[in-house]
Amino acid sequence: MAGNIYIGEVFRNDEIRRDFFLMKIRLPVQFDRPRPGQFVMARIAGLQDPFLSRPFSIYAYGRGRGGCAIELLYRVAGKGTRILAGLIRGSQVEISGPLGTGYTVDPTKKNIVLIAGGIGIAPLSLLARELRRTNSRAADAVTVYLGARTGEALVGLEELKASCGNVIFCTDDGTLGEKTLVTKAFRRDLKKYDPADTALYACGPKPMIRSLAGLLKDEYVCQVSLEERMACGVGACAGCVVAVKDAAGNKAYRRVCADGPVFNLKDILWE
Amino acid sequence: MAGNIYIGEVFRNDEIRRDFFLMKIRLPVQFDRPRPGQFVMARIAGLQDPFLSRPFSIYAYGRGRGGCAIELLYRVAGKGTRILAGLIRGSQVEISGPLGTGYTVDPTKKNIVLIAGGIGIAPLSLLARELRRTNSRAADAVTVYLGARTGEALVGLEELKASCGNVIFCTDDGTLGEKTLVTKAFRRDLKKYDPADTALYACGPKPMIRSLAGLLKDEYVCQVSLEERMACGVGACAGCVVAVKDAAGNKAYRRVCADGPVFNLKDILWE
Amino acid sequence: MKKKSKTDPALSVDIAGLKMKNPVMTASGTFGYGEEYADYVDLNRLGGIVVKGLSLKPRLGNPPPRIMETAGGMLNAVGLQNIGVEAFIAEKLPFLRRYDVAVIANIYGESYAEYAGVAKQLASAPGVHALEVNVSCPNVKQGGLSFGADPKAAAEVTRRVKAETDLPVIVKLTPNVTDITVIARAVEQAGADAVSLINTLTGLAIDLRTRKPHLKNVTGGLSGPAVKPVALRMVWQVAQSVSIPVVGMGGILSARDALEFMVAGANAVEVGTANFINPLATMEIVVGMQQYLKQNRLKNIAEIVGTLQV
Amino acid sequence: MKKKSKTDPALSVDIAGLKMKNPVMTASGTFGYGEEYADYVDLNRLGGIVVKGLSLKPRLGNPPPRIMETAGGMLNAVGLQNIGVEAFIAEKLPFLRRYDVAVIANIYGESYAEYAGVAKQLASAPGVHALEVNVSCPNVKQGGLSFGADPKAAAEVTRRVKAETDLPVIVKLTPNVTDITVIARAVEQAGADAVSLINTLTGLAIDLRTRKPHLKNVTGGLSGPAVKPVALRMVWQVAQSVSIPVVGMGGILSARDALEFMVAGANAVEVGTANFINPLATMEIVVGMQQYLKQNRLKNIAEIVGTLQV
Ligand SMILES: Cc1cc2nc3c(=O)[nH]c(=O)nc-3n(C[C@H](O)[C@H](O)[C@H](O)COP(=O)(O)OP(=O)(O)OC[C@H]3O[C@@H](n4cnc5c(N)ncnc54)[C@H](O)[C@@H]3O)c2cc1C
Ligand SMILES: Cc1cc2nc3c(=O)[nH]c(=O)nc-3n(C[C@H](O)[C@H](O)[C@H](O)COP(=O)(O)OP(=O)(O)OC[C@H]3O[C@@H](n4cnc5c(N)ncnc54)[C@H](O)[C@@H]3O)c2cc1C
Ligand SMILES: Cc1cc2nc3c(=O)[nH]c(=O)nc-3n(C[C@H](O)[C@H](O)[C@H](O)COP(=O)(O)O)c2cc1C
Ligand SMILES: Cc1cc2nc3c(=O)[nH]c(=O)nc-3n(C[C@H](O)[C@H](O)[C@H](O)COP(=O)(O)O)c2cc1C
Ligand code: FES
Ligand code: FES
Repeated sequence: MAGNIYIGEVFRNDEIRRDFFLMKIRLPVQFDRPRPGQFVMARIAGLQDPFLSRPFSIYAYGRGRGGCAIELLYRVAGKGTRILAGLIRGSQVEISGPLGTGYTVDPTKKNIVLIAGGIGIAPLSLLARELRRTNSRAADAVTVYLGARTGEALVGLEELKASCGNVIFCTDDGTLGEKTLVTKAFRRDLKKYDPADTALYACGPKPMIRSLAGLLKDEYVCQVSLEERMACGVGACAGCVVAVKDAAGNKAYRRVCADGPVFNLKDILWE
Repeated sequence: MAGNIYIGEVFRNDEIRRDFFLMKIRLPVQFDRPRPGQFVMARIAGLQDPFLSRPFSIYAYGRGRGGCAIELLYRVAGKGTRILAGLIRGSQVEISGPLGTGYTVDPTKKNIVLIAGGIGIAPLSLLARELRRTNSRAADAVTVYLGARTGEALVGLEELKASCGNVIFCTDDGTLGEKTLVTKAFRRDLKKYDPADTALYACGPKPMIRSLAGLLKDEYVCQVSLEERMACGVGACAGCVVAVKDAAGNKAYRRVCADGPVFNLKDILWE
Repeated sequence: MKKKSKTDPALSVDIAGLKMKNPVMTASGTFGYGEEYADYVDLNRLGGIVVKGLSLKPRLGNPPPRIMETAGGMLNAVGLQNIGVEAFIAEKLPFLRRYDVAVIANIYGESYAEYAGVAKQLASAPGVHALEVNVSCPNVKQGGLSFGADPKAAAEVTRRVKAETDLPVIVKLTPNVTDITVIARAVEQAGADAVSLINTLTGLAIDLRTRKPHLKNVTGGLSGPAVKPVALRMVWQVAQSVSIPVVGMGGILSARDALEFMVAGANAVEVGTANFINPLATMEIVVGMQQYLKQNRLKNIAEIVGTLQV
Repeated sequence: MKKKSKTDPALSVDIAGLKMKNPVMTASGTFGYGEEYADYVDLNRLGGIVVKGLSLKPRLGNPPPRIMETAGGMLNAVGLQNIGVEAFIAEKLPFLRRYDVAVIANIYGESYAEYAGVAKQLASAPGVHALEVNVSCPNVKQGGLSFGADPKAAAEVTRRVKAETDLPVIVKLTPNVTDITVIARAVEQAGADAVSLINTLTGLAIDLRTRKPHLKNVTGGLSGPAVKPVALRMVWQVAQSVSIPVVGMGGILSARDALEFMVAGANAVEVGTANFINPLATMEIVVGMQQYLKQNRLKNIAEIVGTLQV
């Protein structure tokens, strides 16, 4: 079931790195506690240009007396995010959510491995924090692989270090951490992770997800969060689909917003 | 010839009465000194909703070292003006102008009479100030009739009192000044004004202009400033026309933006 | 959940036998099967729900990307992905039956026989109150021009569907034609109980960087406020040329928009793309219509239908 | 003022004999007779200026209001107010001749004879480099359907105009048709040297308060970014169906938009409504095209024409 719609108030909106912003939004207490991997649709009420709402993963969530707050970690990619970036404290933003399915957490697994590319850190960071909040043993057992094009784009690292046992980070150009692709860094360690006792969670650009798919044997279960352009965000328009193998092994299109954004990597069809 | 286009900076934007705003905009020194009755097209750069620029009379003009400034006096009428009203000091606004023909001032006339309805005071106020600036005798000879629906909408009065010899003001509901229509107040005095020695200038809602047309014998010359929806503001689209009698006495459509906004009241065809 | 919500009799309409508590319906393809928006919208307060277009067999739909934002609107090439009429009846109708709302099944076919087949299955399905026939799909036999662009084909589809059902049949017209009134009259003569319009305008968006279309399907259907002037014009034209009821849509965001369509001649309206940008749009439109009636001291919404003064 | 401005040979185009220093023209009806924007735009830097539609005699045009803003665009019903072809030649052409820019006379008629008559007068007018034939006007004899909606009538207009002049003849197509490629092929066969598209989509806007149309003429033509997806689709379709050059327009605001039209198959573009909201639009588009060529190491703008990968 879908979430609901609220008027949020911008509490902070800081450029933490060039073109990367962290926005904290105050919401009424009715806003449901999100599961990691869930997202919101955001828009500026009354503004018709850009026309559609924009989807953002929930990066952090907190609850206090009389209200709650979410944080979005976002990169300025185009018109919509540029307008978001211009909002000052006190501005209103329309938030619909929490939406989508989110990650299914299995704390019984010995190894919990997160693989994040660029802004893909947003949903995984909430996952890491929720693991720590609900079960600190699991959090210590978490290993994160975090990669980005360049050091300037490697956001969320401090947060992760605080919540996870083991953080491995790298950049394509070597300006921060090791100079390698995040999937390569992960592959190097792959044999350490027993398929039966490992839960993998990933989010990042399509090429990263695709190369993960090539890397992982069928025994591994890897939950990936996908991105597609969205219109409704609630499963009503069938605009945001991704091709998957259905239960019978046939090709089907699934809605990223309602059937995802988290999918089993094995199910995704690369065409 | 048309004016040109500049990025202006909002210097003040105050709600001087409920729904009436006074915006002062700083412009580069290249912005031509406007003639009273000229106007600008304003828009917020990059914003496509509302789509078209909006025309506003120039209410005041000043020039200093390194730049100049104009003031717009405007009423919140719809989407465009509501957005203008929300601009804070330092905001940018795209200004094209000064546009249109403006009033032709004949200081040799003994009586100079301005008749303004509501926001129609905007161009006439600049006229009054220019008369004082260029020729203080004429300014003392100026009589202004200023009317509005209600006292709350009677703006610009103090300014006028400062620049004109004689200000008569009234409201439809009697909340400020006399309870009468501005055209009625003017009609009462009409016989005082010898057609040969009187220059009349008017701006206001269509019904006011129309009733002036009914009032004035053909001997009077009355310059009226008209309003029509505009697209280009420079005479290129023929979107903003008004029906007039041309020199040969035939019906023709004239562009309010380029052939006006100031017309000879006698020429206007009421259909 | 089948509770009668407080309704306003002044808003109730009867579109060729389809009785609704108000003239506000959701447009096909923009409101799923109703359940997707049930957290946002009290379905009991809607006039009608037009469900996603149904075909005889489930359809995969087009490959992604399927949507793209444009100035004041969007393009879609969903390609009529749907679960098929059987699954609809078995899996989706029971949910909808729990609500006191008219359910209109939008149907679709690639041949006359498919249209007839879908109509037949729905004819006896409990909880379906009317059919809306989407004739905008390409007529494969006729070289890909849509059924709805050819008065003869549109009339034939109408006849075939009418032959299968006693439900009110609303034929949904495409705007991608030279003269929409010709098509409207053709389907009226073929027995359509009402017409609805407009479906989407065919458009294209290009990604300059890759020099590829933004939609995998190349072209898509344009909807949203950008098309509203075209939709209003066509509704006005059609309302003057047929005597059956007209359902208007195309870019409706607000009660004001909806009322403009009714002034142009629509007896009811559908709200499509607006749901995406404001899930509460339909509710706001119902409330706005009530306010309008009150402010203008009108006894019934029907009083404004077709009152455009030209 | 006839000074050669610094031009970039990589941008120069030749549309069926109409040579221009770049593919950026102003669209008819949106740039007056050139002089209105001369304070904003260096006319020498434009590829071409298409002037306001000319008829045989001066035309009053429609009563106001003539324009209305809509979502992402506007409606106009100027009704082809113009000074007539004679006054154009006597009063407007001398000004335009002072500039090093292609002048395209947009012409218009209510009968075949009027089209031919206007073309004839312009054929020998010094400083006119091409004719653009607006066939979107209602064909009074054919019940008001526009010349451009009927392939036979559009072809006949083309033949009649071609018979009067050796200037390149560009036929400007209306988008209000079921299949624009049929019309495009008809005028190509009738001798058109090029086609341009799209003219405006017919629309309606209603003032709910008064229940009157916002335009006195009731309907008007929709233009601006709202129509861009429809325009791009039609340009792409037409470019594939004819072998004469195509001039694309409809909602172009930026160099990016203009280049998308060229990727879709346009050999040149016209910029219309954009002039109203940004008088510098044409200049920015020319500069943007230059930058694009440089960034993509292209030798000539022609290299991108029709390169859409589908
Ligand atoms: C479930 C989900 C969660 C997301 N979470 C985040 C997040 O936490 N932080 C973040 O910065 N971004 C996130 N995104 C991506 C974000 O939605 C897009 O960057 C944003 O919509 C771009 O809007 P824009 O108007 O700035 O750019 P546009 O001008 O619309 O587009 C700029 C570029 O971004 C691409 N783009 C547009 N929409 C999407 C989309 N929905 N998904 C992917 N690419 C898109 C376009 O194709 C184009 O290349 C998420 C997307 C999805 C679907
Ligand atoms: C030459 C000229 C000078 C003007 N000077 C001033 C001024 O100094 N101060 C001021 O407050 N207003 C002035 N106006 C009117 C002003 O342009 C409109 O109020 C404004 O465009 C409304 O924009 P909006 O988006 O707020 O309203 P919209 O939502 O566009 O419309 C609200 C209402 O205003 C009417 N309207 C829209 N545009 C115009 C227009 N161009 N002229 C008249 N009515 C219009 C509409 O029909 C509607 O009834 C002037 C207009 C012209 C043509
Ligand atoms: C994503 C999407 C899917 C649609 N699917 C259908 C459909 O299955 N059948 C149909 O008849 N119309 C379909 N339409 C068209 C709408 O029902 C409606 O006619 C059109 O969008 C115009 O209305 P709007 O501007 O309010 O959206 C679809 C529209 C959209 C945006
Ligand atoms: C105010 C206005 C007047 C127009 N007049 C004409 C005309 O006289 N002849 C013509 O062929 N097209 C005319 N057009 C259509 C434009 O030339 C162009 O085809 C259309 O506006 C689409 O382009 P755009 O979206 O860039 O404006 C006019 C358009 C506008 C907005
Ligand atoms: S965005 Fe509408 S179904 Fe996913
Ligand atoms: S607004 Fe274009 S001619 Fe006046």
